Amino acid sequence: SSPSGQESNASSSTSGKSKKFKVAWSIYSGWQPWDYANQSKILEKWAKKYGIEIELIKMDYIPSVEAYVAGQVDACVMTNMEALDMPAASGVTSTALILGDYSNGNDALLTRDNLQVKDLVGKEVNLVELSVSHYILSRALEKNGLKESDVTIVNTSDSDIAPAFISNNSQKAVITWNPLIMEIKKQPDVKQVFASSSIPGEIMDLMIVKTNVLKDNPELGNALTGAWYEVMAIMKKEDKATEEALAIMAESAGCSLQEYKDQLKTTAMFYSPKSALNYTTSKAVIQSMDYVRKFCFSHGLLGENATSFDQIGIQYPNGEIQGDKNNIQLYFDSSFMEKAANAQL
Amino acid sequence: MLSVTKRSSWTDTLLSIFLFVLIIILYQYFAHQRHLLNPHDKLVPTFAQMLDAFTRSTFEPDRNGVYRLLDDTLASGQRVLISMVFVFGGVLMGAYMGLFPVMDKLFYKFFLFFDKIPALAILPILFIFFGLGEVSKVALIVIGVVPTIILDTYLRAKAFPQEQVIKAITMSASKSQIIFKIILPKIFPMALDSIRLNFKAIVLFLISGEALAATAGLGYRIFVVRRYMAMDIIISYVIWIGLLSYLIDAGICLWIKKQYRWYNK
Amino acid sequence: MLSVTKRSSWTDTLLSIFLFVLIIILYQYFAHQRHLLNPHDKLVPTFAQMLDAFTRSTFEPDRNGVYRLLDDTLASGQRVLISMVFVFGGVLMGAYMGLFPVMDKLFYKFFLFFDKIPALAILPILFIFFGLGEVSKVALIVIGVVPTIILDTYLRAKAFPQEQVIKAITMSASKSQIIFKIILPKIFPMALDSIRLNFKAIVLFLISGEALAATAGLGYRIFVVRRYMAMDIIISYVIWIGLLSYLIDAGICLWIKKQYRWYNK
Amino acid sequence: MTGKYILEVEGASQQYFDQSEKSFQVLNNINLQIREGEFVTIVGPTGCGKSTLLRMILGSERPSAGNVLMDQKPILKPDRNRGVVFQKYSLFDNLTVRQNVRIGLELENFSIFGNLLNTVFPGWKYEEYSTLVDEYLERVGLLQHGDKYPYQLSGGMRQRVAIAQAMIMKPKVLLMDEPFGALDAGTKDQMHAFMLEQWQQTGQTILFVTHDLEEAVYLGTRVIVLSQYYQGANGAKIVKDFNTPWPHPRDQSVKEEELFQDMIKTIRNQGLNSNYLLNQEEFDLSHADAIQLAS
Amino acid sequence: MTGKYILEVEGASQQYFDQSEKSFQVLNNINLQIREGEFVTIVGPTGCGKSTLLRMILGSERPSAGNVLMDQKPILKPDRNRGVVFQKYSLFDNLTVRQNVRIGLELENFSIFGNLLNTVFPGWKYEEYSTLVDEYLERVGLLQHGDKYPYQLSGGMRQRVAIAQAMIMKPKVLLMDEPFGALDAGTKDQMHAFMLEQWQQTGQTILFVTHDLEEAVYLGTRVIVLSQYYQGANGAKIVKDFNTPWPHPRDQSVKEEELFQDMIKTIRNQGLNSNYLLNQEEFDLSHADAIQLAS
Ligand SMILES: Nc1ncnc2c1ncn2[C@@H]1O[C@H](COP(=O)(O)OP(=O)(O)OP(=O)(O)O)[C@@H](O)[C@H]1O
Ligand SMILES: Nc1ncnc2c1ncn2[C@@H]1O[C@H](COP(=O)(O)OP(=O)(O)OP(=O)(O)O)[C@@H](O)[C@H]1O
Ligand SMILES: [Mg+2]
Ligand SMILES: [Mg+2]
Repeated sequence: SSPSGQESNASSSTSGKSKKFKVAWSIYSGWQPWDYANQSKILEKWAKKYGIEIELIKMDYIPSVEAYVAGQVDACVMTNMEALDMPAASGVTSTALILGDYSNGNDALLTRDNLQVKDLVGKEVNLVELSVSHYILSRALEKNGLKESDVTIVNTSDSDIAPAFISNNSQKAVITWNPLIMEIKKQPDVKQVFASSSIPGEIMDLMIVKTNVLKDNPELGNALTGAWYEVMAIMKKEDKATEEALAIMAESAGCSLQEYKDQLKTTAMFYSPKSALNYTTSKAVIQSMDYVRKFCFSHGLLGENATSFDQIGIQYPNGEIQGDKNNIQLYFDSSFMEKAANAQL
Repeated sequence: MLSVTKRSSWTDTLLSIFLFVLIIILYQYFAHQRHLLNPHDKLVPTFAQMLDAFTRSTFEPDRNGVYRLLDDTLASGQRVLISMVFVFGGVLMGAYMGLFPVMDKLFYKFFLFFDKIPALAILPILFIFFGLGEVSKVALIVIGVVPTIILDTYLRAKAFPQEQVIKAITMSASKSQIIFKIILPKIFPMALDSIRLNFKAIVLFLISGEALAATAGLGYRIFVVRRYMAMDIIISYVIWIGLLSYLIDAGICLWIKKQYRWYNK
Repeated sequence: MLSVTKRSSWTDTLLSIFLFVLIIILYQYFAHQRHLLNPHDKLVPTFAQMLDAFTRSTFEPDRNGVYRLLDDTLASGQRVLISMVFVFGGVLMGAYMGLFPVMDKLFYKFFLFFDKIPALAILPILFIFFGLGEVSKVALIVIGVVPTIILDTYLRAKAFPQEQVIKAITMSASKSQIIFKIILPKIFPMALDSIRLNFKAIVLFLISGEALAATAGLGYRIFVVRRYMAMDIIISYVIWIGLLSYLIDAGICLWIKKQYRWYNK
Repeated sequence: MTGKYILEVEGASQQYFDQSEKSFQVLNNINLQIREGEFVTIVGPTGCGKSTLLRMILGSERPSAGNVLMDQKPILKPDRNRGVVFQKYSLFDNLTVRQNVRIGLELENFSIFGNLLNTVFPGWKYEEYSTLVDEYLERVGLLQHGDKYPYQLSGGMRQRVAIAQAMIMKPKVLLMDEPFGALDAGTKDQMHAFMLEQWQQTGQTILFVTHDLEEAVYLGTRVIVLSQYYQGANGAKIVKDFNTPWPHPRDQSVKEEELFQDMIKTIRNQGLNSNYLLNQEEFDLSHADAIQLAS
Repeated sequence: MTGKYILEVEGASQQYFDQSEKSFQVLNNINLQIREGEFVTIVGPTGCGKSTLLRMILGSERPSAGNVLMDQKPILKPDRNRGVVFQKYSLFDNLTVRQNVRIGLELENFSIFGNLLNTVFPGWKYEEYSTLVDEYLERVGLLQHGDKYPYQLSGGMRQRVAIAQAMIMKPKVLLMDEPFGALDAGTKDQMHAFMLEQWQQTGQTILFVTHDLEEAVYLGTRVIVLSQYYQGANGAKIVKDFNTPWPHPRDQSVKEEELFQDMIKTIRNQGLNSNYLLNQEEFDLSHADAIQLAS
């Protein structure tokens, strides 16, 4: 069923004894555990167990998704929104292997001068256009009875949005994500007026794998899931090992331990496979994806000449299909999390 | 260079376009192969798709009713034009530094160091001084390119034949006459040449600046549509940028050739 | 240029450092003011903070026991070194294009256009061809800088005095001898000069490439700490990059002056 | 006059374009045959096209009409058979005086292996040439200046380097464009002796452009006067072409002979006097090889 | 000899550095006094330092020891009082022949207002000069070439532009470094007449370096021979310095006088003969203003 079959094996080589897979990740509180898994050799252990090799590659976020779509890596971490509008919309059939967390305040709308969402009419808002931030803005305005055309969006690069906002008092509103929010909030005159915590679960952070690669190599899914939940277990214990692990995560994110802990507070981690499984199989995911795909369609993210938000099919664990049944490009697969929950890995 | 035979313009043209055609054919073949595998592939659009994207952005108003390509080109063009004022200021500065030892001592080392600072890495500092508006975009271009232009002109002014300067002095030229009547007229086509060769850097900084904070511009569009992998738009924009740069380059070349016939002889 | 008086090195040095000192003082004052208002300000670190950051990354091993600055500098340095191979290949290419009309016709227009393509805008395409490893980082530098070097050398080879080429031919020089024994030895210091002047672009592309996918490198580090606005680290790294570039620049200059005494006379 | 024709110029003209892209004729239907071993000196008013004629024979420029042949074969490009000393001494600025003189030998005897060896053992291969090079440096009086770069030399010294550089290659035909313009009388005499000696030893053919009539008559076995001034002028023509009678080696004392002084006067008063020429219909082309054509 | 001293060279020496950074002396303790209105010609072997001496008087170079004065004031920089024609004609390549000749007038009579006006009405302001410029172009025989750029001219033509360019400014002192090296005999004679005429009209002082001894004796009221060859040589010295007896304007026929020919021979055999000089202890500095010093 996967049209992108041959090409996606480009990076998996069988030249050595074991198959090798490449996984890209980028810095984000909910994805730091991947780096810890790598550094602590937990990932290597699980890969060995299933007779494969996994290389973890650290990248900038958008380039990492591009590399995934280009076929340079077999798996990549991304949000449900990018999973839909980048690989799925480009015909790279993908499977959400692990639902690691959802943003519960990690994305937020911050304003100066005590402005509320309603007061933003006619004002400039700094954000990365067509990103999750844009989605947050759209939802925030919607909930306050405003339209997108009521504000002026200034596309601002994520790498410089924080200093840009902080150093220019004339900019009144900004939407971005952590750790940038933390930094901006340190400014005395800035308030948070809307956050992803107001729309919990809509922005999910996923481990996305090429569907056909996963199908041909379930051991990749097994190894990744096994490693992930071993790290989750360490993070949940709240003992010395937890502290050490968090310190390593913080280090590779380039922040202090305390800062990282603060970020985790606004990240709704699913520490146990069970909780992740429950959430993945709930109706909430379908509802969230419906919001997201409509946003994507109305902003041209499904292709400038897409005709309907139903154009791309999304299949859920219970077999339910949203959108075009003949063009399923995104699968939510709970089977690996289920195996983890049942200790079958 | 060694050829003394009369040139046959027919084979010349053929040779000139050969590589372009080759690349286009290879690309199209490659794109076609990818599309056979994945008809939804967005990463390597075919020429038909690119043409379509180009036509859409040129002739059809988008969701907000603007003709994107025109809008973006005008926005970017304006930024480049404004920065040109500073570029030509840099030419003047370079000539002064080349002629006056005090200015040489005062500025040369400084610009040499300043020129080495990767401006893109210290954007936050630029924001503090120039805000987020148009000023900061022009400032980025200026900081990125003008030191190079200054140093280049400086070197040319330094290499200016001493004898001609001396001769001008014996004909009662004042220092500013030496700059404006002797040195500048002669190094001006060289300066045009070096602006021409630095146009690439100008475009680079323009695009980077527009990627940071903007509501329109060629660079802005490229970075925004990247969010949904619209490589058809990106590539058609990139070719458009290349084409514009190429035309500007050719225009300057032609201008130099017509206006400064003595140059390069 | 016009001065005939013996230079007094004392005032010269003073003039040379004047602007540096001025900027440092102004900056420090500005930083101090900001810190009075907000003691936690990260955007405009004082020199004490930068020095501290610099010392930390230089002399204290991090969690993994690596000395970061050293590690990053080595990683970046290696990339630049590898790209130098291609840069010198570009010099050769330019010389060939300048001498052989067929190569001129075949490549000139192509490189002229290619040079205008903003490489940073088509990174996804680069990924497809060069993967994510070291190759793509070097490729970005090469694509960004080599066409410029080729065009520059080409122009210089074209401007090479006809009479000297003719004279060499009358002394039985073959075409490759003209390139290797006549043209290259003479334009080599010019090529070094133009590499020197393009070093800035090399650094720019290096940093941009490292920001995308890397585990070490000067650009990588800047990119990682950027999200936390650790401007103390960023600025100290940027100054370090500037300093290294400056030293390399000065080194090449000195080399040219010692090794090519006839150059610029 | 014996020996076969080594150079033949057949009805050659040259046109250039002025600033308004209009063409104008510099050389008009030049016919010239030169035998092997001749020492031809060429004089003429400034701007008449002497350098242009030399460039055409060199092969760096093609006539807009007519042909230039060497050994019956058309000259299409410069080659090893015709050496040159340009009016503006064009030395290789990146080489020292010694290297400038040696470069021709290096180029001719080049082998990749030798070059490699030489990179490893600097100076090793070049040792072979050093005696010869030093001999030529000695002859042009620059032995102590061997390690200087061209920018460190005076005009006359540069010109002497260019002469040694061309002479050491002993080309079959040597083309020289005002080589001694920047030399003082004493040095000039030395250079004359040096050139004449090598010319007689090697049997080279030399074409020598000069403004110094004494030099022209003293050196040349044949003197050619080119001029753009004549009735109905349209580009320069050969207006005089004659042999000098003294056998080589000539003594300096011939310069004091009456015939010698007369020849100079004739050239000055007839060949270079535009008023005289403008009234001439036919030219005195007394040389046996001169080609008589209606002007 | 009347008139006050306009130029004085007092014990001037010049040192340069060779490739191994060792210093060597080019001019050794030169003493020279020149009166207003003199026409001084300077000859000497190549590389003896004639151009260097001229550069020192011009002010573009300072002596490493000693002083150079004009009107009793030290010469520190080039200025309007001393015009120059360089050995390598250095024209402004970006200007046409006409503009090259006119540039001095423009520079001298510059006003910002006039320049602005001229930008609006091209050629308006320059009209004033055009008669004068054309007159000079005519005199150097380049009137038809007024709109060419230097790269389109032959060597001799460029040199003539440089001469017109310097002469039109009528500087008090005119320094000329082998200006006629590239000219044919006929053109040379014309240029001589032109120069002498202007010199007599304006009362300029001229220093003229040449290799052509005939030219040196014919033009100069005073001839100076510089040479680096003498006993215990360490940089060039003045080895001859004498007046020529014929009053100006001179007829071409003086060139045939015996005294004239003798003078040339003396210079050649004594001044430029290194063997002769190397045996001399004292030099023949017969000129009234020559400064006698133990060598
Ligand atoms: N490339 C060119 N384009 C246009 N005109 C040219 C070019 N080269 C030479 N000329 C013209 O051709 C004529 C002859 O030039 P050429 O240099 O051959 O003269 P010449 O006899 O060598 O003079 P001289 O004795 O001054 O060196 C001159 O009028 C010159 O202006
Ligand atoms: N910048 C310099 N550096 C080193 N040596 C120099 C420099 N300029 C001139 N010389 C040397 O000084 C000496 C005199 O040079 P100068 O040009 O004054 O001679 P000249 O008498 O004008 O000779 P010519 O008649 O050949 O023009 C020469 O030996 C020359 O090599
Ligand atoms: Mg000539
Ligand atoms: Mg000289």
